[in-house]
Amino acid sequence: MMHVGLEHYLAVSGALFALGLACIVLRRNALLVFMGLELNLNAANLALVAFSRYGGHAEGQVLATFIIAIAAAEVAIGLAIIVALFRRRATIVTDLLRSLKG
Amino acid sequence: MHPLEHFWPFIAFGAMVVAAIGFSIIAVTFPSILGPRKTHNEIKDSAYECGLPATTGTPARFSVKFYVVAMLFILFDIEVVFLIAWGVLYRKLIKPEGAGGLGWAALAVAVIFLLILEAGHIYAWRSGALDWASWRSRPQQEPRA
Amino acid sequence: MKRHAATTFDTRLEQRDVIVTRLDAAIDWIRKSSCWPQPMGLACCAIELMASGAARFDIARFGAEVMRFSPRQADVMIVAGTCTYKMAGLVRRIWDQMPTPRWCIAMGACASSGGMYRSYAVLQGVDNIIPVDVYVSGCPPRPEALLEGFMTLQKKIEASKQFKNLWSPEPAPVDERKLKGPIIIRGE
Amino acid sequence: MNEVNETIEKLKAQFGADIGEQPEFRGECGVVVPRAKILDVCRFLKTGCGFDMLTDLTGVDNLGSDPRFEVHYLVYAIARRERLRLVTGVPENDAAVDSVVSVWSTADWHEREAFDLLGLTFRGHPNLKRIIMWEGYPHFPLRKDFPVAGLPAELPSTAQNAGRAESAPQEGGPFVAGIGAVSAPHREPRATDTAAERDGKTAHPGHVEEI
Amino acid sequence: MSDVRDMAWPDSAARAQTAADPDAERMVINMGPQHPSTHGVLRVVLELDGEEITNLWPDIGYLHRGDEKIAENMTYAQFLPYTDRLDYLAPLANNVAYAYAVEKLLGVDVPRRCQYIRVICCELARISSHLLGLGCYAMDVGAMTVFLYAMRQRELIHDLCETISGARFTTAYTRIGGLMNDLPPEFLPLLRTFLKGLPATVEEIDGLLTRNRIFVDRTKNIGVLSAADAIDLGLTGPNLRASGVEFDLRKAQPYSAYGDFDFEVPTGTVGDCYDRYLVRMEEIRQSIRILHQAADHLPDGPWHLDDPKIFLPRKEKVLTKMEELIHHFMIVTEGVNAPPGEIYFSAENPKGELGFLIISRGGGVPHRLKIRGPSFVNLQALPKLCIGHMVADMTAILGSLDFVMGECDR
Amino acid sequence: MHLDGVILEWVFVIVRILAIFVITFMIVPYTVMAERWVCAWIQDRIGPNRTGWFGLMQPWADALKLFLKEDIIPHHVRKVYYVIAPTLVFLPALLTMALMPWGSNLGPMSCVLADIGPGMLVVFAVGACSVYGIVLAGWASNSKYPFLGGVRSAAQLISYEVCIGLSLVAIFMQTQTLNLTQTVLYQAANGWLVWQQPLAAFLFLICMFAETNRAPFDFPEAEQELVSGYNIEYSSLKFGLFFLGEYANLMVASMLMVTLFLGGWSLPFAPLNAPAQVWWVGAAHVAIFIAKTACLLFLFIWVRWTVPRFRYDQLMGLGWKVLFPLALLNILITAVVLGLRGGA
Amino acid sequence: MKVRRPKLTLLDRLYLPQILAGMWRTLKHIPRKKFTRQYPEEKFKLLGKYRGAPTLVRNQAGQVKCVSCQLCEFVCPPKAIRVLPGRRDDSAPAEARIEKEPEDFIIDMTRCIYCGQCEEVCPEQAIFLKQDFAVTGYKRSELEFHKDKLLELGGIHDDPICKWKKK
Amino acid sequence: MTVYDAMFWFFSLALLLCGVLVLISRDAVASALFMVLGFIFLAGLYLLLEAWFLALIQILVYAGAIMVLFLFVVMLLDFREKRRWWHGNLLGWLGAPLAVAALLAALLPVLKRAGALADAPEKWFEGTLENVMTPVFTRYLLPVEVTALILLAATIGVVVLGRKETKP
Ligand code: SF4
Ligand code: SF4
Ligand code: SF4
Repeated sequence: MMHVGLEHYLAVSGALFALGLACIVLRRNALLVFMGLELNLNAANLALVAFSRYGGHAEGQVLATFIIAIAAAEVAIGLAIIVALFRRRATIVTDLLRSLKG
Repeated sequence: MHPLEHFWPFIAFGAMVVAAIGFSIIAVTFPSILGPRKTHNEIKDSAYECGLPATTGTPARFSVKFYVVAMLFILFDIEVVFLIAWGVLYRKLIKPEGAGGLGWAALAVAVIFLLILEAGHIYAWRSGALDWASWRSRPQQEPRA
Repeated sequence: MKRHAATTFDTRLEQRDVIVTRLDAAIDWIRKSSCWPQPMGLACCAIELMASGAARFDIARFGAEVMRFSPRQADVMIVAGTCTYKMAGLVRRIWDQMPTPRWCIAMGACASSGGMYRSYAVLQGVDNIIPVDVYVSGCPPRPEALLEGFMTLQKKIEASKQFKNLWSPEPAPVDERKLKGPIIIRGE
Repeated sequence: MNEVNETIEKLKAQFGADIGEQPEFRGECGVVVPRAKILDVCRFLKTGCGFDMLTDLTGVDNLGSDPRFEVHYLVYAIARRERLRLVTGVPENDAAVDSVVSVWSTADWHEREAFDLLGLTFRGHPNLKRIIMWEGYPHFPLRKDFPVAGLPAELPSTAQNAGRAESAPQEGGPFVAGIGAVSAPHREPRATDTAAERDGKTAHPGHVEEI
Repeated sequence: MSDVRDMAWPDSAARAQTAADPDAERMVINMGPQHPSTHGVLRVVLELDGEEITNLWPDIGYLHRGDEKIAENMTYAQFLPYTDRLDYLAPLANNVAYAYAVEKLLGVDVPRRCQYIRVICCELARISSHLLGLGCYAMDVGAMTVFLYAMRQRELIHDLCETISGARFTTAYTRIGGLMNDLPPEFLPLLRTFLKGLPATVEEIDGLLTRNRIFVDRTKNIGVLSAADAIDLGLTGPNLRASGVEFDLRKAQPYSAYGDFDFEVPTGTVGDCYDRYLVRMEEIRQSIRILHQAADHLPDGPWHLDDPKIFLPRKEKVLTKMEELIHHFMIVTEGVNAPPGEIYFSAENPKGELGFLIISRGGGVPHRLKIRGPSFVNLQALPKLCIGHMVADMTAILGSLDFVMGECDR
Repeated sequence: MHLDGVILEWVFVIVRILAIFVITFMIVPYTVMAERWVCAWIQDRIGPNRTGWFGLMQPWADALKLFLKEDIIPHHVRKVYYVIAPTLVFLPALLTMALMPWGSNLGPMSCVLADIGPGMLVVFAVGACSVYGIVLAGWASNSKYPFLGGVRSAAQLISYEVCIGLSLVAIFMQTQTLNLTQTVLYQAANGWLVWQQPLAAFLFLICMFAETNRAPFDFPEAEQELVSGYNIEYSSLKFGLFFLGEYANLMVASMLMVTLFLGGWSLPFAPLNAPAQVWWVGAAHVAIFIAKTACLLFLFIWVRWTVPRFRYDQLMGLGWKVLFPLALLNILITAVVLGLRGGA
Repeated sequence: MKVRRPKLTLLDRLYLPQILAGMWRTLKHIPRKKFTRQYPEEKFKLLGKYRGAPTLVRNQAGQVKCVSCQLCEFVCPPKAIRVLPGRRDDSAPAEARIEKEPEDFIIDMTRCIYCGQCEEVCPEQAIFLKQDFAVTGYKRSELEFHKDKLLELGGIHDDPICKWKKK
Repeated sequence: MTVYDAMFWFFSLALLLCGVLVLISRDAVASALFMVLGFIFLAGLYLLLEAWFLALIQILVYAGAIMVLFLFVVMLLDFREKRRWWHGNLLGWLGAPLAVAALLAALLPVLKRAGALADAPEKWFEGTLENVMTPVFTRYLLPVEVTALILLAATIGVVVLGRKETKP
């Protein structure tokens, strides 16, 4: 069996990304959609870190650091919106939000 | 190729995690083995609310302030992470430029960073997001005696 | 201080397996040494209950100062005060929410029998709704009397066969011969 | 007690012959007010005479006389240290008085208590419910025809497993109460710990021993 | 399981409002009757918005023992032990108030020594009650140790009670027309030692709380009650005085020997929890003053009425003389022979005005005996004080109101 | 690494894990007892003295009692979460112990189980996860008092976490490391950090009071308000775990304080100031560490029985409006001073 | 008199000085002599004329003093006393003859409130509240004291006025 | 298989399992908790990549902060879906495989080329705090300040959104 290398990490990252995507597409609960988004971000991070490590440069991890920071901001705002919406509409089912839109 | 020494502390830590989880499992399951058989009745299974049946079934929602504080926490947590990293590196960064540092620019980075975030903090403070009390509990002017 | 006691100890212990006896003793010791009260303070007696927790009497010496207001964590319910009908349901409810093994001390006349309140509003003794293990007479009983009641309860726990009963939610059977009341302490 | 008399004079001037007077007893004066006027009198006392505090309000059951009930108001003027009692009769068939909560808010619980224990109604009370006994208690305990021992009643539904309210055993000496059974286990069933004890003689437990 | 709120206080209107409010982040929570901060069996139903109290319904009656009904069925003397259990933090003071009420009904005055002793009783009771009140109050805001220090001094008061009456707590010390017995000789020295030690404890409590910012923040401007509101709600005692109304029955209608003593009535300015605390602390100090004076000027002479129709004759006489024996029997079985009439007597108890409204139709048994418990009235202020505050403030407010369910529910 | 080297390491790991369990389970029960005794002494009482010799067996009786108690799992709770919550309260404390340099070294064995490079980050990370236990307990109990208690506590914990991080930045600036062992060595060489960073030490101490839910910040269980907070519905050993976790957290907090500010296992006297060369110095280091921890535990207990409790909003205000700016200020001052000194 | 509302000084407002002062206060208690009276081990004196459990006494001649006049039964607020009147047998020596003696005398100790009224009203000084401050039992029936138990607890009372002697 | 490889497989499989469980749990709280667990395993992968700093930050920020907030919201909004999530979600069921397939298609070439990178051990990068953050504070100053600005914006947004609205 071959030793674990960059491609393994990328594969895991890809699979994680796919799961996140599925979560976004399949789940109706806005919170779950959000979590799917987080999974995606983390998949990206994993790829970045792996690249950085095997590529021998710092940039990947630097970028990952920034991504984590921005993700935090995004989560805070996103959840704030969800809470605000919930307080207004008492539902966080995305379908309903969609229906509000159109 | 992947020297184990690097990971050694983490492996030890992992061992501790395993041990601790093992202990927890024992602690959680033992009383059900050792203690008296569980009995159930409607009252025993109901929530304790000072001796009366619960006034409403599930806990209701509560003040949005708790969310706000949690959200603010996330944001400031990031700040803390950056600051910790900066703090650890500070003495290297502050070295004059010749010696591989940035000189006072190292401080300026953090000061600007902090100023921006402090603006947010002050904004939250001013707009009352950090206040729990309503107007009545806030200290009022003491009446002149 | 003189102790009148009706207890004649039957020295011929029941012919039981020594190990079981030992285990019984160990479990009895554990349970009697760590009796966390659920202070069911209903009226005046509650003040003496507080007093017995305070400096002069210090129920902490018995390890019983851990007053748990949550019934889930308590071992012995000390009913201190007048239990009215309006309150009866609550007392019973809290009793029901206590985990076994559990005990109950009726502190004072009101809790034991209704005391001086033979009236329309007062339950005539909490033993109408929950099984009482120890009655402490008095109105209110002195904190010393409560401590004595506590020791009386410890005697009862000691006299119970806890080991065989370990898994049973029922109260452990008690060696009745060891439990002869009343215990009367005369002061000077 | 001049001041009190002054107040009574004032009242009489305001309300005329409706105001009756109780004989002075131990330096206390009482004014008898007709039921219909009580709210006006109270308003007048508060605004016109400075009786700013309602110390107490209570009902009395004079079973056998007519009107059966009385409501007593104790009002107090803090500044003048002056106390006055108002009494108003309430007949049994229409046991209702005007509520004075609008005059003194302290009357709230007092009136509820009178309602609870005596069954008097107070018209215009914001929240006339039982306060002492539980909601759904069928009797009015302070009425004279209600025995101290109480009558059986259902407990509040919060008390699912505490049985019902029963009459308390009444025991008395030879001068007051009737004959009880010989020993407590017979008088008070709970005092019996086992059925055997109840049937047979009560055990004579415990002998004294020095230890 | 049925909806409890049927039994609970939130009435249907309030419930409907809560339910209908779409923005409701409210929850209804039940505090008590078995709760560490409701001092006995008060039950409070709270409606919370987050941590803030938006509505509140006190529910009392969990300690209703039927005292008034019982009183109608026994002689005046027999009822005396029941008064112990009204304000069970200050049994001595209740005994005194009740005895004076019956004496007023009978139209008799007790001798001066008896009056002085009763003053001593009242003030001891006041100190003991305030100590416990302050202790519980401190405990409610989290300072456990203060409570224990207060209890320690209370123990000494219990010792004093035990010396005079033979019981720590439920003293039943007064009798109609006198006392249970004269002060025993060892009492005054004991009292003096106690009075010497007490200021240190008061100072200790003071030092732990008064200027401690945590405590001050918890109490200052919390539960403010204006003087007008306090009067309107019928508050009495320290709670009324904290709102700035100088009303103290010991001054307003000096019963017992209170006219003879030099003391001051402390009043507050704001009417918040802090003022209530300060007023109680000051009252303890004033009581110490009164006790000193009473101990120094305790008159000699008889300590009970010498009326064989009111006060039980001396035992020796009962044992030897026929006439006394008959009086004895008469007093015990028929009670004092009260004239028909109606009186109201109130005394300044630690918690406020404890009043007895006695309606007599003659004979030894009251026709109606209404007890005006100060706590019953004081508790009415609860919604007014609490709404708009936080849950934690409620415990502070409850502590500062210092109520006793015994006299609230009777 | 040679194979026998690996085996030796594993032996050390196991020995140290056992040591950690022993230390925890000796210190924690007696911390509980110390609490009960000290509180009794402060209150002129005696405290438990009837169980065993001077009451020394009391904690064991209590613990065993909890073992033998009926384990109620009421029907209304969310069962899985209800069961795991107590362990989540206890786990973080135990895990933090793994990072604690509770001695220099005993012979060839270093006293840190996991001497992770950025150890403080692990402490932060593990500490951050301790919120879960309380939140879950409150929520899983599905009843109001626990719920309120849990939420309050969670908000309190996370608020003060920010302050903890900020207050420690200043000392990281000084020591230039996140490693706990290095921090201790730095202090051994340069003097205790509490003298160099008094403000940071003070802020950290306050935060520790808040993080461990000790008076004056004991909201989650503020008995007077919430009966006993998030653990109301818990009985038996599950409650015991909360209890244990609470005191284990207390112990860990004290140990952190000792490590970060009070020189860890070192004492500023010649043989004790450097990592041990001989076994008895190593033992002395362990003893010194535990003694320092005990002193801090006493402080925690002592404060609890003296001061009143804050109100919830005051507590949050204190964290966000007082400690937060103070910590920032401290960082700036430190930065300027260090900058003037010209960095390293 | 208005109570003084102390204004917090700047130092007070900093929390710490007051907390430290408080801590000093509490610290001083630690070495102090403890106030606790260790109950079962440590002896203590009941003060005053302590009102413990009511008991029946005999006179010097060993006779039950109670004449079952039932005054105590009447007065007892919780109605804890039950007297069953009975006649004394005539075999007693003439100078010690008292007409009546209760056949049984029951005090329900779970009811008794130790108020002392029975002692106060007894015209024969036959019932006394002794110093029994703690009465506990496992059953309610155990706490129902009958005549012999009460007499046993009461013992002999030296009566200065020997009423019975005069007869 | 070396220990390293074993660890990798353990962590990555556990991570993916957690991901799947996040996706399929009916209970949002369970989803959130599995997410936390997943992040912990992800941190394990970071450790294997010798990204020490990032691993800890991952736990600190994601597990310690972000997921706490998620949990808060999930618990406290306490809403229940009326339908199971897999019912009547046609669009999702059609879209998901497509999306995943597209993703994999895009990823495949990268994966193929990745093997080339893997054989340069001397160039491996160790993600210590110093290695990662020094560039941040020297080369990437602007992004740092921009991050601060974003955080500021988020703060303001949170405060505004969290404000108690007056009754509509
Ligand atoms: S027994 Fe006496 S002291 Fe105790 S509650 Fe009843 S009346 Fe009060
Ligand atoms: S004890 Fe005294 S009062 Fe009672 S019946 Fe006997 S003689 Fe009469
Ligand atoms: S002491 Fe009081 S209660 Fe007890 S028997 Fe005598 S009169 Fe009755």
